[in-house]
Amino acid sequence: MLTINEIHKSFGKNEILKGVDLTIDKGDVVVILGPSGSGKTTLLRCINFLEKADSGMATFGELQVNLHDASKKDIHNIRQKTAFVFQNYNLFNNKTALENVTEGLVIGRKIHKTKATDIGKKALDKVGLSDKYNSYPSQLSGGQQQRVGIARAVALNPDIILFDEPTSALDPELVGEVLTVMKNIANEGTTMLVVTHEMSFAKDVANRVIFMDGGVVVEEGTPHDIFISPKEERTKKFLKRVLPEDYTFYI
Amino acid sequence: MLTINEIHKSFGKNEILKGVDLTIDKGDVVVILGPSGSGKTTLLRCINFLEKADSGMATFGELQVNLHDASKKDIHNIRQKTAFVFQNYNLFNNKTALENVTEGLVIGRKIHKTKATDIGKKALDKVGLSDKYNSYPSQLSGGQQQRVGIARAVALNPDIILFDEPTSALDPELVGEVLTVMKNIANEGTTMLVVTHEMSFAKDVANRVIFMDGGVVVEEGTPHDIFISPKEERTKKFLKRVLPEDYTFYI
Amino acid sequence: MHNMEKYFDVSYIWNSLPILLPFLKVTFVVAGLSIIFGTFFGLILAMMKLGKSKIAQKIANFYITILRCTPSIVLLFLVYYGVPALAENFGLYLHDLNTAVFVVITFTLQFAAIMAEVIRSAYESIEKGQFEAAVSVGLSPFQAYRRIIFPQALVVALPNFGNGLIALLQEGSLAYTIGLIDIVGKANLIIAANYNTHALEIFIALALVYWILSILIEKFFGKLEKVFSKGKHTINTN
Amino acid sequence: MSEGLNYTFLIDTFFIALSGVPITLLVTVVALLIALPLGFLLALTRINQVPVLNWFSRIYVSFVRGTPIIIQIFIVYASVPLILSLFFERYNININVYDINPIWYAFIVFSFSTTAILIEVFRSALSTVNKGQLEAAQSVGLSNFQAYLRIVIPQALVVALPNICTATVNLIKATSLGYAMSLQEITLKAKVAANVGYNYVEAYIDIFLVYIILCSLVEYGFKLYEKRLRRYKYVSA
Amino acid sequence: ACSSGEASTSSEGGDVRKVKVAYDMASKPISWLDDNGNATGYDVEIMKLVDELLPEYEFEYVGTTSDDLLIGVEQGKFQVGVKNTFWTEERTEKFIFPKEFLGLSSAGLVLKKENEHIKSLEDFATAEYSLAPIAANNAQYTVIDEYNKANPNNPVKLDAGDAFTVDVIQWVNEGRVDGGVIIEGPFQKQVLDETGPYYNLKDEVVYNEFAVIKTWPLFNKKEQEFADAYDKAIKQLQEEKKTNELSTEFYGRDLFEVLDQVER
Ligand SMILES: Nc1ncnc2c1ncn2[C@@H]1O[C@H](COP(=O)(O)OP(=O)(O)OP(=O)(O)O)[C@@H](O)[C@H]1O
Ligand SMILES: Nc1ncnc2c1ncn2[C@@H]1O[C@H](COP(=O)(O)OP(=O)(O)OP(=O)(O)O)[C@@H](O)[C@H]1O
Ligand SMILES: [Mg+2]
Ligand SMILES: [Mg+2]
Repeated sequence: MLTINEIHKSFGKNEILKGVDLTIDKGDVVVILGPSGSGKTTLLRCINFLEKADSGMATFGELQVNLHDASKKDIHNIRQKTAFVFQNYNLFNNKTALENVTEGLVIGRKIHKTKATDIGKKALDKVGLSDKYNSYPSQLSGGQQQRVGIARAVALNPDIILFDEPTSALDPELVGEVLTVMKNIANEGTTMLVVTHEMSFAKDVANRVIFMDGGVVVEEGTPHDIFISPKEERTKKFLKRVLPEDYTFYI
Repeated sequence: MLTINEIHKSFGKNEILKGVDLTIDKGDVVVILGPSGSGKTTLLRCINFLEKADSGMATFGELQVNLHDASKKDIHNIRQKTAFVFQNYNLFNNKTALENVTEGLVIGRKIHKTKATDIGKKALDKVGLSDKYNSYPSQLSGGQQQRVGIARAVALNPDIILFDEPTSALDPELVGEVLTVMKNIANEGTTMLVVTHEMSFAKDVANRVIFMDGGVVVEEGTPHDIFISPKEERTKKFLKRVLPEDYTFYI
Repeated sequence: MHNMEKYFDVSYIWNSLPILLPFLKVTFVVAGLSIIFGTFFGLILAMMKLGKSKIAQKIANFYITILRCTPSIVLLFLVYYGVPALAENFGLYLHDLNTAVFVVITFTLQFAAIMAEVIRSAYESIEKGQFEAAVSVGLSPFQAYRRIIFPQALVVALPNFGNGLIALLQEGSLAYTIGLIDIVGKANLIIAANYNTHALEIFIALALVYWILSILIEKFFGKLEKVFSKGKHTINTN
Repeated sequence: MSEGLNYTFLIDTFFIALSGVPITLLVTVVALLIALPLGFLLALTRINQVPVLNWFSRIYVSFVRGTPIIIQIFIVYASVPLILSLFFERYNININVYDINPIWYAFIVFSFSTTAILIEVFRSALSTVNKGQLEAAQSVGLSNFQAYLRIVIPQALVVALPNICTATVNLIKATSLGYAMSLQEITLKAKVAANVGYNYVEAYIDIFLVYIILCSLVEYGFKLYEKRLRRYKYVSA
Repeated sequence: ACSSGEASTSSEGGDVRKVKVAYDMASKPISWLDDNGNATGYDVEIMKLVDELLPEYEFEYVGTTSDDLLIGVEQGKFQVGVKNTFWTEERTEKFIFPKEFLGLSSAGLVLKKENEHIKSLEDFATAEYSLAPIAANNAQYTVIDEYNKANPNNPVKLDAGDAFTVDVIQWVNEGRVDGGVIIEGPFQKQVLDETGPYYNLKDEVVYNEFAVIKTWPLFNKKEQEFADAYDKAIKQLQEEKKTNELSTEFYGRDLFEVLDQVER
């Protein structure tokens, strides 16, 4: 459904993405792992045109777009097919939870307000925030804010949702609620591309895991392939660091 | 070596600490666990007089102090015997790593500058920052900053070091380096009181684990007691949340 | 005590107030126009500063530096005499214009420099993520500015805008030096009519008027900020 | 100007205006020397909510911020001698109030107004220093005073510096109103020179130039100093 | 001309030229803007009479500050300006001084009663007394300055200041300064007039005239023709003793009586 070819991106002299390819099928849940600075965020941002790639192609079903010099219309089209969940939520501070969810529908998609409100409420219900429609972001906990962020993405009914470390800004105790919501959405068959450090999520939910380092895809496969029998030395080293042997304690 | 009796503390109408008792012997490494808001931080802050308790006694070897109305001199004495490692490091932004470590020695303890520099360098060497003496906090990674924080505490050669979630503000990848440093210090026989969510640390290093909830100590015992066979329902529930069964994946 | 009694007569304060207050109208009209034009011009300057063009940035910065360094009284004078003289070179005859026009030009120039900084910093205080989130849910960049960035930047800018306004009003008190009869100008006429006697009382009356005015403005902007800052300071309602 | 500018006068008067710079700077420096410590102390009273002083400084700040400085000048210039002579008379102090050089009035007025501005500057600067800094200092055994002196103030100063710079530039500009109390500064000197032949336009151009030069230099100086103070904020790599 | 008798001047069509007469609106009793918003004062009233005699001109009075008046006349914003101006050499480069002066001004020293013996600037300077600051654009400043230039060995201490912050009578009386320069008219109205604000000081301060000085209207450099017309009119007014009347009305004294002693 989504194919990315040979994406390159530099900041100044630093080449961050050195030709990344990626294919995601409908219903896939793909998790991207990789050390800090390996270009995971940059990749996601390029797909959504929040960053302009130096070169590369994206194919979205019929739609084929050059990531470097897409027209305004193409950008708009791709953004209609994708949704982004940010690490630090990026909820609209001046809008209530419900308004956050409906904003893109009413203004971006020109859906009628009553209908949008309907969709918005359903999306918020789905993430367990039926009682927070009218709360402003500042009145919500981090976990609740991120759930609004997810509802905002889900409500757009995009072909694919991109998640950039959706739980890493949360207190450990709040991580669970967001992961649960993400699992539910995945189980409904939503296509998802997720950058995360939550190994449990990768193991339980992903059907493919991609390991990136230094701006290239080092290895990819099923969670079992990557976690239990990684082939590449770099992958092994990384997993050793983030999954200390100590974890065996909790048998 | 340190005994705390019946410490009470309210913020406004909220009673946060409802009579907490605590005994720590020389060389002990005590880990405090508990859900958010249970009063762990407040307890540590009261011990160090960063917060004034409503009532309660602290006994430090010979020295017995009322936590509510200690004299300036007593406060000074207790602060000489303790050191604090903060969650978000709280390094002095306007001082280099080395100056951070020596500040308390030179100004607080009136130790001669050359001697203090000597002690400071040794402390920084111990946490693996021999090459960062002259770096400012803004030039250090989170893990390095927290290691300076630990060096600053160690250099004071206190009877006990209080740690308040020393790794929770760190990127997952940087947690390891700080925990390693803490383990080394513990192995040298330093008395430590540690609030942390790092179960692996509790298991490997602590000789006692205290579980707090709602401003009281619910249960305490060896790591094995608490993690494998907790008695209280509240403890079980908490552990289930922070140690999801998923962890069994990493056998 | 005799000195005080001889020269100081409180009744002059009360008696001058009803004569002075009607002239606030002039003060308000001049300040109001300067604010409208100055804000608009300031917006352009802020856009120049935030934009990509290095030359535009340099020009904007140069302009702001010059205005920041020029005392109002000097600027007033240069505008009042310089603008008609310059216009003459283009064959325009501006000497007949009302003094108030030059006062408005002066304070428009000055207020624009202040507003440029206020607008820029308000804009920069809004996280980039707000814009990114807006376009990622399908808003056009213009819609993102209008619906997400602008309302939030407005809240940040409000207190500084209020401060700028108070500052403008005070600098405006110097317009009397080029002959504008606003409240200060009228005060000077009163004093002149008294042969320069009892000036202190009239000045005190003036100070009172200005003080009360600025307190009102501050209160007003405090209220305004509360109204606009929905979702910002409401944590305790949870 | 329809007659063209008198360039000889323009150049001569530039130097006359320039000769007012020392007085302008003297007033500025004295006002800052008084206002910096006083403003800082009063800012502390606001932050720590010291009962009476807190209110006093609030009203004081409100008045100074709320009234044009020219009116403050008028009031001080007209009233201080009256009040002082009353005071001297009552306590039989044998000083002739009127021997006081007008520069003293300038010191009073400008310290008075700058202090109020700096109270606000320091108040907001102090509140930007994380409370954790103070706590960390206490926890390594520094006294409250030592903690402020060595940790909090140096950091607050960096934050305050741009605002102190603005206050200084505004102060320099405000001294141009010193003409109202016969202060022999830039503006008055140039205006007196202009009176002989009524060359006002030239005089004002000179005044304009001198202020631009003076204020730009001051701003530049502050920028350099700020760079030095901020060195700990720069991330090297 | 604003002819009171003739029904309409507009019949004369384009011949009537409108001119702007600037006056200092804060210089009572020489010229000021009164409470009803009308221009008045000695200088203004004379110009009104001049206007009546010049059918080919129509005067419009514009009140302004003294700085603005000078620059405005120079730039041509105003054709003529009155503000009790004295003659100086430098000023003739910027303005046309007509042949005939506008009025006379008695300049003197305000002194405490006990200093009554100070009769001249020489006396004042010799006593090393302090003088109240004078606005730099005030003609009085020039007078003292000229005295100082002429007597470099015995100068008066001269400071520039601002017009409305200096209340000369008060300053002298309370001892803030030893003396101040003042025009006789204001002194009359403040101290000697029974309704004057400082009538209570009439026994404590004195006015000692040191000079009677001619005052002039300033014409824009291009207005020679207008200045000539003015000369004709003012001559007639002097002959009709109109100037004497107004002097008495506004200054409380007919200064033209001492015209023969006037040096400048
Ligand atoms: N706007 C930018 N300008 C310059 N460099 C940038 C910019 N954005 C990112 N980088 C650099 O690109 C590199 C990759 O960043 P990216 O955020 O994609 O990494 P990441 O894999 O998401 O890391 P993390 O796990 O820390 O989020 C980093 O070295 C970063 O410093
Ligand atoms: N200064 C304060 N004023 C008012 N309430 C406070 C203050 N400090 C803490 N509290 C409240 O006290 C309670 C306990 O806080 P504390 O920080 O001790 O919890 P904690 O166990 O450390 O939690 P966490 O794991 O989130 O750090 C919380 O409900 C908090 O809101
Ligand atoms: Mg990232
Ligand atoms: Mg805590």
